[in-house]
Amino acid sequence: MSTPFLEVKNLSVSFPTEDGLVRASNDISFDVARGETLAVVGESGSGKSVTSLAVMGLHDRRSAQISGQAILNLENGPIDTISANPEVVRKLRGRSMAMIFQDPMSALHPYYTVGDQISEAWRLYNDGDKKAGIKRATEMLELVGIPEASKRVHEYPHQFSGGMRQRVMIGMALVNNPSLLIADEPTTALDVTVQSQILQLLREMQKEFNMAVILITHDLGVVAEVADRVCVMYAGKIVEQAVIDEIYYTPDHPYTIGLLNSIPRVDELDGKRLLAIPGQPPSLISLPPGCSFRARCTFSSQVPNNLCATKVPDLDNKYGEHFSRCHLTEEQLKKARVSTGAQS
Amino acid sequence: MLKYLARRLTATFMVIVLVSISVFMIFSFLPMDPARLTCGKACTPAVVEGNRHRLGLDVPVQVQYVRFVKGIFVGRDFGEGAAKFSCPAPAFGYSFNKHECVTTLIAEAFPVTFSLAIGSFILWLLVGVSLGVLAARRQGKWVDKASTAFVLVGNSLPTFISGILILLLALKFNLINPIEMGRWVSPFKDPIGWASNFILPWMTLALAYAATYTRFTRSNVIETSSEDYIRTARAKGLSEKVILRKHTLRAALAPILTIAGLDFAGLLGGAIITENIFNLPGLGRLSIRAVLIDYDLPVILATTLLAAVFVVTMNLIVDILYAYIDPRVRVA
Amino acid sequence: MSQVDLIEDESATASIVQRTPRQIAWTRFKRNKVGVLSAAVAIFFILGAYLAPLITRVMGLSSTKTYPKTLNDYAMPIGHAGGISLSHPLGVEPGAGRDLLSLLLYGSRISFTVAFIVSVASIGLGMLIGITTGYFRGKLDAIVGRFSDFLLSFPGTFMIIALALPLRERVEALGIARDNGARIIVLIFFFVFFGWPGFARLIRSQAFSMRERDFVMAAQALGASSWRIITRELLPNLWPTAIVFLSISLPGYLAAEAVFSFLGVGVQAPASTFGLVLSDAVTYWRDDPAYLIIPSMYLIIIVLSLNLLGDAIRDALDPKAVAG
Amino acid sequence: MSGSKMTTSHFRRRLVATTAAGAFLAASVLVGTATSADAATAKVTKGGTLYFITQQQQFDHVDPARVYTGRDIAFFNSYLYRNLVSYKPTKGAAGSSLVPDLATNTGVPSNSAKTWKFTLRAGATWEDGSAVTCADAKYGVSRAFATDVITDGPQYLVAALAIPTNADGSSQYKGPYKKTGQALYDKAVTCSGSTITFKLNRSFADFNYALTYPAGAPVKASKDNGDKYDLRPFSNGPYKIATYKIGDEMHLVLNTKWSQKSDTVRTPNADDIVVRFGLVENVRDQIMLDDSIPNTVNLDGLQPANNLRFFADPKKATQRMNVYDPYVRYAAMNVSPGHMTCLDVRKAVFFAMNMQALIDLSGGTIYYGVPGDSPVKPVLGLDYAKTTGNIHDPAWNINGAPDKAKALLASAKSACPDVYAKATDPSKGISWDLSNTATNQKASVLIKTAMDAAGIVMKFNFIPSGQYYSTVMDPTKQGDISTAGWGADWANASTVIPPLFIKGGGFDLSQASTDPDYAAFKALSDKALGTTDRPKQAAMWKQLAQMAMDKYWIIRPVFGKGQFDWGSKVGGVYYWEPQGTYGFGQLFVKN
Repeated sequence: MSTPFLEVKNLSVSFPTEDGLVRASNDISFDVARGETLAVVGESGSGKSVTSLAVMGLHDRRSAQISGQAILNLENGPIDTISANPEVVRKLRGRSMAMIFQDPMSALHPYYTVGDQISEAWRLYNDGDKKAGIKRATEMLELVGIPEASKRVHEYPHQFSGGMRQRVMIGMALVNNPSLLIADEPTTALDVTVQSQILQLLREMQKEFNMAVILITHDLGVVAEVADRVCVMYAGKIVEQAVIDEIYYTPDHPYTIGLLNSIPRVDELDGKRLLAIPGQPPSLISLPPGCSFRARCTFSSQVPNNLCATKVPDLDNKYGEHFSRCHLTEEQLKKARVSTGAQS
Repeated sequence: MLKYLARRLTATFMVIVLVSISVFMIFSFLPMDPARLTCGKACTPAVVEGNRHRLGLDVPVQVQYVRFVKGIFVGRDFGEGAAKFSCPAPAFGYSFNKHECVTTLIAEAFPVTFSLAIGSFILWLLVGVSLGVLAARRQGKWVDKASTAFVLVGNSLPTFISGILILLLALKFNLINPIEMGRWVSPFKDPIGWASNFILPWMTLALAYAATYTRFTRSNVIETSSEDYIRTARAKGLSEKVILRKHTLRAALAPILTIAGLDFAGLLGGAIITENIFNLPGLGRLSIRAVLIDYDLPVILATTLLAAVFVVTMNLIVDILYAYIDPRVRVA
Repeated sequence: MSQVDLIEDESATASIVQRTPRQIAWTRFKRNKVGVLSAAVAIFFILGAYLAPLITRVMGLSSTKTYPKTLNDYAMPIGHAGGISLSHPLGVEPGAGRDLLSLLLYGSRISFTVAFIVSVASIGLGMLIGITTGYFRGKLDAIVGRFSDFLLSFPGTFMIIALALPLRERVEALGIARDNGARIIVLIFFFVFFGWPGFARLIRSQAFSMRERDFVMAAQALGASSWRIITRELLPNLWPTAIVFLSISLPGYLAAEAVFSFLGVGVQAPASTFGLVLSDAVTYWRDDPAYLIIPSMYLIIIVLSLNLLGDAIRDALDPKAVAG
Repeated sequence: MSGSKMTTSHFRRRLVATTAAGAFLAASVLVGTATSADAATAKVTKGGTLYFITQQQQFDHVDPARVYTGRDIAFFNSYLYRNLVSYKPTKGAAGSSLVPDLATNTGVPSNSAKTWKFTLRAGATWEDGSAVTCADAKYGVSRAFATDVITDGPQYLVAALAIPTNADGSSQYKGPYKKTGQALYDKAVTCSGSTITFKLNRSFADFNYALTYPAGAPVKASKDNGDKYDLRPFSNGPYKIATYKIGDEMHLVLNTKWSQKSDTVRTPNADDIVVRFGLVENVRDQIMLDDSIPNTVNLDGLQPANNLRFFADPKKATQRMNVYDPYVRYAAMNVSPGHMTCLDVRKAVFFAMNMQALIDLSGGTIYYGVPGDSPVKPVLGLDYAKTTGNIHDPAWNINGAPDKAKALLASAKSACPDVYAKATDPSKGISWDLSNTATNQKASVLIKTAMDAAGIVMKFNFIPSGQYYSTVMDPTKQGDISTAGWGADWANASTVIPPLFIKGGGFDLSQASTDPDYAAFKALSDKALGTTDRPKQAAMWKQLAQMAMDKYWIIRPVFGKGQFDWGSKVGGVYYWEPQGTYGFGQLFVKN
């Protein structure tokens, strides 16, 4: 694999609140290369978005405590977006790294035409008048597959459908050929049919621009379509990280196993029950000692010495590039996969 | 858009007609007898009757209303014989207390009230909005705390206290020319005289209103700042300055427009307390004196109606402006 | 309050406290030092107002008695700062020589009573009309909507001034009340008459959107009656709005009552309210400034504490709203 | 600033001291007065601008036929319009004597004073240079008959001229605008050369006093524009109106067509006279206290607290005067059925009253006035006599006599149970009308305190000050007791007793006509009006005053005082007794 474009090292984000320190993401490390798609998966509240926003430098530094590194390997040298001057980071946004968000309904400014909004992003880094900006915006709209782009460029967000709006968002994010695109649940708010169109578009765009893509989602089904590698997050920590096939075929963490079991599969509708993971994720303010998934884990009793309750498991690579954070032995995990039907 | 405008205009017109009828009815059926109240010192039944005729109150109320409306369009004659005279259209009646057509009285009072309203409006918007934005940007810092204190004081101080305190302080430190205080000076002839005449009342009103606007702006800016599209703007790489100016403020200030429009309209109808404290010959003083001192019915009717017209018209203007600012409203 | 910039991690906070909204509100409120302090101050003054007879009796004072010995030959208070003494802690009123503390205690009682009744009544009316029109919509909504537009376009302050006297005469002629009783009734009537549309509008829009929410839809699907939906589903969700509105309108009406008696259309002597005392005090500002300053401060402290309390309540009930 | 603060004149009409009684009264009445000696000693300087300041928004009226308050009469008579006769512009009792003005004499009565002749002097001109003619004088008087245009003015001329009346008492002549009954008027008032003759319907020995009112001043018919004439009357005096804007200012400039030769009454000193209206009370007082505009005359008087301060300042000694004004302030008992029909209750209210506190409230006996014993003020020397009873009753106490009041109430309980019940039932009570001013608000407190001590339940009806008199003069709206004030129109109690107590007299707030003893009172009053023998008439007025006091139709009269103040550069100030105000004509601006 080529040099990663983004290297995230020991990234932690926490928020001081009235009730205590919320450790939203904790000691996160991953990397992603150009042309590669990394999926970050987890329930809401697991710290996916917090992590990506930290990479983008979008947290309000007055309310968020951030430590660790997020290094962008740019042509003229690496920059750590966590420690760099906010003004330097700002100038990377939109150009070197871009982001699209979950709800295209609210992510576009309701008072400006889509053309204005795309043109604004382009003109930030390119010399050109308004007219040139609109021309560029029209090209982008055509590129992301919006019909009658030259007419619609003058329309307002509320005049677009959800899927079309997400296309606009993608067009806007890509207008300056960014090297990294973070897509934060880009399809969650959309119809299923539109979802796959958007994912298709993302894939095309990735090829076209040779981007590194981080796809944040809670939907493992989406992951299967586009991702090269997967990071599974739980309660602010990465619990498992591996290439896509290994995640699907040999999940190494009970939480991943649980997630996989909760995906409805078209090929297995023959009366097999969907298995939800019981219980709630723990409070991020007072994480219990030991494994944070313990309370919901059906296998924790198999670990001797009550280890799950006392020691936080390390993120070990059990084999190759497959990391997971669990006290269970490989043998026990194999059984677990079989018992829950995750192993097929 | 045109259809919407036409519909709104009709509704506005209907409200004005309704208000005029109800104001007319309310004052006609009051147990007050203007003929007697303005009858004077040698008041005999014959004089009261003559007075009633003079005031045009000796005919049924619907006839009075028709005369009133007709006067607005074609003007109106008063008096008889050699003492006859007329008020040209639009005539809202004649004040026998001030010996002047009501339209003239209003035309003289309006610039005063308008000056008062526009000046304090600009002052409170400037102070309120900038303080609100500043407080929102510097949450928890001293600017925020100072503005909070300002808001609290402004909100808790009724204008009749703050106005008097401002006046008394100005008197104490000889900041005003007492004999010229409150006199109307045209801003086109003597802008400095005009402004110096209005500065204290502007401050009084601005203190009361700016507080509300600071509070409102602050919470709107904070709320808007957490909108997704602001995050989008930030993700685009826009600088904070541009985000604030172009993205946050436009969305945060749009709702303020509605309140500002109504507050402004309310003031145009006459800032009764402020005008009286500072002796400004505006609509507020005209109307309150017409009610409490002279019981000058034509003036009462006209000023009440005018105040209502300001409110409904400003409502219309605000709605149109809002549609201009927020494209989502336009399709409706 | 601090800014919890959790973006989409609401669940994180939600999972921290598993308490009822009321408990959450209470906890939040208790944590707000300014709120607690202002509540204490407000309660102090409210108690003062309603225990006025007791307090004055204990102090050996009366609000209706004059103390001629405290005044000189020109009816100005003898002594410093408006005649402040052990027996008259806030001094005496020039001219008539009544005890200022008693006047303010009894005066604030009238002000509080008017403000309470008006706030509760206009909120009650606004709630009733707002929910009904917001929930049932249709023709009723259109009619009530136009009517409140019409009311809102009326110059209310001016109408109150113009109509207070004749209406009072009506009230007296009907034998409902006399003198200040009638004046208070008229004032309350007007405040409520011009006050409800604003609140009804707010409630209407909330009821309107709530109508489309899942829990109401669910109730409708289960065949619940409109009455049941309104009382069991809508009302409990609207009461925080009502409480917040109450806390905002209370100091507003308190000040409004003062303004109208200042203008001479509210309560009149021999009773005494803030407006009356202050309008009188203005003429003595040079010779007896304490008589202007003390009642002003008294009123401002009350309004201030109620405003602060209102903010605290709003913060406690609606953490998303950011107080100014 | 507020309704409660805006006051208009609480009193009507004027008071005149007779020449005969003047000497005695001037000494006894003007106690504590610091009258300016400027008029006599300071050298009069010409030129400059004289300012007048007032919180009023406008003069009640400017039209000569409609002006009816002493101050405004004095003001306009000094500057703008001339009457046939005038009061002598001088201080002291001499000021109450009549002098010829436009006429060459003070009138020649004949036919038992039923015909009066005045001859106009030559040389008097209007501001356009045209001569003031007899026709102008005749036209001026005729305007008072146009009651649908000319309101508020005195009705003496309308009532006195020999013109038939309709059944409702209104004149058959409707004034010069409608010209209805013009022939009747032309018969009653005739011009022959420069001599004007008035034919009256009764003997009117002091008719020439009635002509000191501007209502008798000439008006040039071609300049009369009805209601609008109230904004800019055509001048024949030393000044003319340059501008008059209600709520702002009136600016008078010298009338170049006026010649000193034709006028023995007026001496224009200042070049410009500016009246500034609508000053906030605090601002107005500040101007006077700081002397910030030294060439200013205060038309209003100061607020009580500031008044005390101003009068205590030795530096202001030559800028103030404190005098008995023309008015008697009193409380009228409404004796009509359903109201205060019970004499004992009326007396109880009187004896319960704490007059000392009420007087102190308004400035004490030095600045407000002293307890009086008659509706007629002592300045009307001929017609005033000390009465018996009321404040001379041994049981009376200036601080209130609650025990006496209780005793009276006790006797009322059996004599008139219904009024007693009303006076003592907390749910009913006696209603007292007051104009809504800050001072009255406090007065009500003092009254209530005193009444509580006597067991009388008193309620107060505050009426917006501008509507006070028109409200209480409406019998359907009048309460049980109404506060009022009255001053004689000229030195004859004929301008006090009948207006106050005779039905249709114009100011009969006591509704005395409903009293069982009214017939006797009316008979005597009518007899007095018809008596031309002045001492005999005076005796009757004294008797009538005693009757009114014995019946307690009015209670607690106060012989009022007034304070006047002006800036350090104003000279020539004196108190013009008959008008109860400044002698405006002699004011000047010091260098």
